[in-house]
Amino acid sequence: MSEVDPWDALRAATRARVGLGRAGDGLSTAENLRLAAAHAQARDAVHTALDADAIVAALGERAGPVVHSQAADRAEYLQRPDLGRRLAPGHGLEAGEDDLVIVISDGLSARAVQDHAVAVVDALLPRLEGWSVAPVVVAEQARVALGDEIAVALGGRMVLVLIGERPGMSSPDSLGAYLTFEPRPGRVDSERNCVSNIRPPDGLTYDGAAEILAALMTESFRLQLSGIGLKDTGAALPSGAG
Amino acid sequence: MSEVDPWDALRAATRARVGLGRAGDGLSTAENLRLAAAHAQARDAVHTALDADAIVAALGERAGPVVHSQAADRAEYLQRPDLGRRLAPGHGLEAGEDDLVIVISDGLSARAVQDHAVAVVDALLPRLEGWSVAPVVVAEQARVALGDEIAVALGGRMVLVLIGERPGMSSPDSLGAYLTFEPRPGRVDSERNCVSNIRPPDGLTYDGAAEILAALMTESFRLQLSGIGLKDTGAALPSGAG
Amino acid sequence: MTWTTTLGGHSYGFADLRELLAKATPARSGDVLAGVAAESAAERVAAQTVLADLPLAHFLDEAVVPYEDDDVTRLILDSHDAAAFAPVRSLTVGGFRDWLLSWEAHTTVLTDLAPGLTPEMVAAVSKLMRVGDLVAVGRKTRVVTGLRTTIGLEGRLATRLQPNHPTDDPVGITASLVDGLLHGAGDAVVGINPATDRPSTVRALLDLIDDARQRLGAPIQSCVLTHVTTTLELLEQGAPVDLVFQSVAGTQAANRGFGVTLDQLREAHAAASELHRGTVGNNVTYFETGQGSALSADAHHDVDEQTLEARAYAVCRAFDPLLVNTVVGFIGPEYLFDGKQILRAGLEDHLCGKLLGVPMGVDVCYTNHAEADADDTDTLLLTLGAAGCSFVITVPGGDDIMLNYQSLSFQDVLQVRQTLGLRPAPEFEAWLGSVGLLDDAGRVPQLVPEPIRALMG
Amino acid sequence: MTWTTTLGGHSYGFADLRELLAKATPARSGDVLAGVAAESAAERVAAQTVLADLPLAHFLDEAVVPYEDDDVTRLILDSHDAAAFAPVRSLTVGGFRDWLLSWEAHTTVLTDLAPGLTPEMVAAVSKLMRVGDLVAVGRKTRVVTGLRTTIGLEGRLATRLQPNHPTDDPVGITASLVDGLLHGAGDAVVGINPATDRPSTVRALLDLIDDARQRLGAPIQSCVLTHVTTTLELLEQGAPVDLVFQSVAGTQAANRGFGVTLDQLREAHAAASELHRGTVGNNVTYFETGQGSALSADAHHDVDEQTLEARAYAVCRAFDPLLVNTVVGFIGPEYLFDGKQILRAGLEDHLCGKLLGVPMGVDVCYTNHAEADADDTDTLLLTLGAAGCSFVITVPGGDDIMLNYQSLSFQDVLQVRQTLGLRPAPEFEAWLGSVGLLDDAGRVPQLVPEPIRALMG
Ligand code: B12
Ligand code: B12
Repeated sequence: MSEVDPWDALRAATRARVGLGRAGDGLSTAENLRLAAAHAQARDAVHTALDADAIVAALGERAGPVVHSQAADRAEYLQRPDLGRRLAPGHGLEAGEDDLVIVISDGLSARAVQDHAVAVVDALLPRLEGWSVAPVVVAEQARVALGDEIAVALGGRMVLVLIGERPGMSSPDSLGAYLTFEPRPGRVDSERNCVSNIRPPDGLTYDGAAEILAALMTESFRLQLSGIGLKDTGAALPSGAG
Repeated sequence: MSEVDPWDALRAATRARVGLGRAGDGLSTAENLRLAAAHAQARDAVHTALDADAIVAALGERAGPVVHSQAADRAEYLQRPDLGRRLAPGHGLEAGEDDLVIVISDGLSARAVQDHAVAVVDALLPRLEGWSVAPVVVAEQARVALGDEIAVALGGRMVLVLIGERPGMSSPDSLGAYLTFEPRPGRVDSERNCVSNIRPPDGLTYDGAAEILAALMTESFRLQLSGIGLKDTGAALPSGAG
Repeated sequence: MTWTTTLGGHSYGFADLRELLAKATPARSGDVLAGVAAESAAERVAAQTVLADLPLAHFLDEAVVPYEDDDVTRLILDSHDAAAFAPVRSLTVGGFRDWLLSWEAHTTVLTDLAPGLTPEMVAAVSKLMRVGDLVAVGRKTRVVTGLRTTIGLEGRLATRLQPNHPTDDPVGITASLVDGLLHGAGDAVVGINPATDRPSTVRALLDLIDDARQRLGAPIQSCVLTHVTTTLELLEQGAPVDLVFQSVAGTQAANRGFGVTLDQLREAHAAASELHRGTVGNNVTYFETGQGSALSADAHHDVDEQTLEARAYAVCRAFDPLLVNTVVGFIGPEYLFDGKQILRAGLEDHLCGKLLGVPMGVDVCYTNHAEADADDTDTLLLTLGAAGCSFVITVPGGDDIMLNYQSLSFQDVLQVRQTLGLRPAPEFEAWLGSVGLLDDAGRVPQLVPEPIRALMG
Repeated sequence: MTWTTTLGGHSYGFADLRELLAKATPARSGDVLAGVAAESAAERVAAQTVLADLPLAHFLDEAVVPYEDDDVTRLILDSHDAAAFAPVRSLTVGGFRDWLLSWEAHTTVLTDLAPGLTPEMVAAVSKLMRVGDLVAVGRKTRVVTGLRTTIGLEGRLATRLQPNHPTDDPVGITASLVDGLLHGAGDAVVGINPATDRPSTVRALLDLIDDARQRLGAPIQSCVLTHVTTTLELLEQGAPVDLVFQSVAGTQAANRGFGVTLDQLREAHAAASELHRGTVGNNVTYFETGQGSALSADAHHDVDEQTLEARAYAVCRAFDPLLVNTVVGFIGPEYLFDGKQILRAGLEDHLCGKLLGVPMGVDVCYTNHAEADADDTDTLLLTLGAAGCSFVITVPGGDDIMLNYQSLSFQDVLQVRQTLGLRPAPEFEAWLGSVGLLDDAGRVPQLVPEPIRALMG
């Protein structure tokens, strides 16, 4: 270790911006330019539209309908989270009797959804043997809570929302998974569980996420609740095991 | 004097906000609220539209056509001063051979124009005996330099633009008068003269303004120029003689 | 109670205190979203004018959220200290602003006053203040707390070091921790947001920082910002918990959305206090708040977001916190649209917290969906520094790779400390000096002292 | 010369220095109006990245306005001091920023460097700086000048007292003058904008202030901000002219629009210098500038407004000014749209002027057609105070009843002086103390000393 530049060692250990160049007390010009470029890109990520057809195609026979929230476009979505939580009329969803409804939502990063959502579904479904799962819904201009209304329309006992987290400068493609038992409009966030930062190789892996989700979901059905009463009881992971 | 509160004496001497209440080092709440209210009103003054018909009616037989700059509305006017300097097509102005063209322009305060412009014309014309004066043009969404193009279209040898100055918090109705000898597009501001702050009772009176303007205009024709080469040679006025 | 006034020929009416406060608030996207904002600048000034004439004592008679329905209202009114309130009880809100700015309202006077003030009073007076006032009064209002370092002293600006990682990787977190220490950060707290909600992981992170602290002999406190229910569980297991963390908001319903009750907070506060892990004090809680969180949970009772935010501080102060910070630009543009709204909200939050006796810091930050950039954080940091803010949050390069937003970099704080002549918390400053990380001019040189290097081993 | 770079997969090209500088500038309405602004944030970063790699020495080879066509370009290049430039000649623009922020670039180093810098160099480096950098470097760059007071010392913030009146009424002007003095304002200059262009009136105003100065025994300088041609006329008549004033801009064509040539300025400077009216120095000129004025006169040669503004400082520094200020929010939203653009422009202008060796002040202000309010001026004042700005402009209540815009009130400056620990110019401070207008804590009490009361008689 002592031969290595200690700053290089820091840089190798994380994608966080450690060991940056300084100018006096501040950041060097080079670092500031890198930050400015990353900011421009992250802002673009917010405004990129979801390619719902591509998701549907990748889902294949598991695909259900594409629905929209009441937020007409990106500008309205950003300013009116209330509309992003309500289902636009004419959605054509029909009630069934499934254990689980999965909703893939653009959220604040369509790119995250495009890159990771179907892979999470792929990793998760084999772990849910014996579960009846409704066809996967794709939702545009959606917030987490839109899943509640979708699940009610579909008659599902649990909803899992895979959604694009707001994009960061180094993480414009981070996926979140939100789980709600007995979903219905009016559920509060403390009644949900969250598995976040799904974004291999830097974030959680698909298998890692699926493992935690499957365990939480099974336990949720046993306890008949989700949220703060439901804890992820897995062991602490060693370093490198995303 | 020594019996009077010295702060009251200050307040009586000017409409400037002297002798304000303090709170510690800053302004008192009451003063800040008065300033905030004045700010809201001054902003409204910027956006108030000119009632061109009323001006035309007040001008009576002296009235000429109403013209527009190329700025379509107030928002464009504020952001595109270049368009405020250009005449919209279809203005219908016809060339004559007058000594003087007078343009009444909304500028940044329609209220100033509405309150004071015709009165200045009334005070000025009797002082210009023997001058041939074109019918008075009313211009909307106009900057000072629009007068040059209007004068060329009318074939005038001098243009006087009466225009609403940007509104202040205590002076939302201040009129400016800009004089240009041999106007034509491309004239720069140093080739014009200005008489500003026409706004009785607090600013210059109509007669005061007309007196200065008539003297400048006469001298302008003698020297065959306007601008920095032309000075207002009147005597300094005593206090109170606006 | 209804108030009316005329301004510029128009007449304006306000049905109750809730409406009056909302209409008097400087323009803010969240209040527009909630449908409670003034409809014009003139209506806003009219509301401010009415508010300025309202007696402060009125706030003890009219609650913005009903007493029966809301435990935060009950906490506020039941714990109000009438004796402390006495010096200002005869003032109007406008008169209170004048008094706060006056030379007689100096630091100790303001400290004594705090228990006599309610959140709605301080929210109201802040609505009548300009940015310069928020800074001037903020500056002379001090709240001093301590655990292993002392927070809130004059001339000091502390930092939370936030070494987050998307998989809670111990090596990755250590790298960010080391980077921060090498830049003189961490004197307020080393505070990790855990990506997962797994108690075993939270425990491992607590052990990690506690171990580093002991190896370095550094006066720092740690916190893993998991849900309070998880922290309670870990406290029972004997984990090294320096600070109990929780996000809180200004109404009972919003706190329910966060899954937290006042009783739980009481329990956690008591449990952590008993550990007596501090050296210079025993303030053992840490809270985060932020304008918009109640509205986001549809738990805002038509009260404006800044008043609700001040009410959250009433929750905090009940538990003798070491640290409280507003996450001012964190949530998004639907609550604070751009740099201007974020700046004003940050300064309001800082002042309101301090006036209520809360040790106030600010997460000077913005998200990528907001209309803001690094110039805006620089400006807010400079004005907060001038306002005597207790602490700010710092992450490597200002880029949080797990929470996905931009806060301050360690270097931003080094720069503002030099610009404004501010220093780290005294105990931490001494430690920095002892390992060579502070030169005679109070600057942090670029070197890696052996004990810190060893942490990476 | 053409530069290209790629960013995020896109390729960006810049045809010449003029285009590169314009595209690298932070967003600004005036540059959009001129059609020279970057079309996206990404293009802006690309331009900044190219600019960062450009050698500083290149600025001596490529002019943004042709040498043959423009006497400002000739002034800049002909007066460039190669020896002073030597310490930084091998740096790129990005390296220059790093060096400016470095600990070695302290005040005296920067003072010595000034004659070696061109406006385009300082404009370029400022485009790579964030607000925090503009403040940090501004703070250590000092330009000290003097006439009857000393301007620009560390820890001081002076004020121009601007007692304007819509009819130049002597009693009205005296009232505002007295009000300012009673609030400790006027140490930079008592400067009246005359409503009329009548030389006799200007003369009367000069006499009025000079008379007040002598009766009070106060160390102040006066200025009536009429056109330089009028001042020249009055100088010939033997009027008591302390300071020659003129508005100037960054191109010959724009100065022509203002009706002024470098020769006229030389003549006026020489004439006023010979009067030797000063006590602590003989700096006898005062200039105002402001981003957008060249564009407004259609004299901008497709150069961005901030670079042109820096070029105006090259005009100023040729005449050893006592004072220079940018009127940063004065002209209107077509050049600086809102509070954010005004703030950044104010800090850029301050820094660029100082780096060039110009004694820089700022008219912290906004018009009623801009998207700005008193919170924005407070914020700019606080950041400028932190940046060590030499002076700001003050008018009664911040409301100029003749120029129709909002600047700072006297009280705003009292407040910021207390907040940031800043004091008036030393000679003026001593005078304030001698008449009882400064208490032991450096605060201005509310009283009317007899000599000042007599002025109103
Ligand atoms: C924004 C945010 C918040 C905001 C939410 C308000 C808002 N209107 O957005 C605030 C600041 C209030 C907040 C609070 C908390 N948060 Co939070 N938050 C986030 C963040 C940064 C972004 C979320 C996002 O982009 N959502 C996508 C958008 C498109 O969907 P949305 O519908 O607009 O957002 C909703 C959800 O994000 C939800 N939400 C936010 N946080 C949490 C946490 C949990 C456990 C749940 C179930 C829901 C939830 O609130 C939003 C409004 O309903 C994530 C980090 C990340 N990388 O995602 C952490 C994150 C989700 N939050 C987290 C935590 C722990 C909390 C708290 C429990 C902290 C505490 N100890 O109190 C609280 C309480 C949450 C609750 N139960 O309500 C953790 C969850 C860890 C986990 N795996 O369970 C995350 C991953 C960050 C972290 N590692 O600390 N949070
Ligand atoms: C804004 C302004 C400026 C801006 C103009 C740039 C711009 N794009 O607006 C700047 C800061 C550059 C400026 C400079 C000067 N100004 Co000036 N300015 C004003 C102000 C505050 C508002 C004008 C307004 O509202 N116009 C109305 C709008 C709707 O029309 P506009 O077409 O957009 O504006 C044009 C005119 O205002 C013109 N303009 C601006 N100032 C002057 C001065 C003169 C003498 C002339 C002929 C034209 C002129 O420039 C604008 C663009 O073409 C007035 C004060 C007032 N109360 O009006 C003083 C005012 C008109 N200016 C004045 C002076 C003296 C000057 C200077 C000569 C100062 C100097 N010593 O150098 C210079 C040079 C002017 C020139 N020859 O170009 C005086 C005129 C006094 C007089 N009776 O002659 C005034 C009245 C203020 C004062 N009392 O000091 N000014």
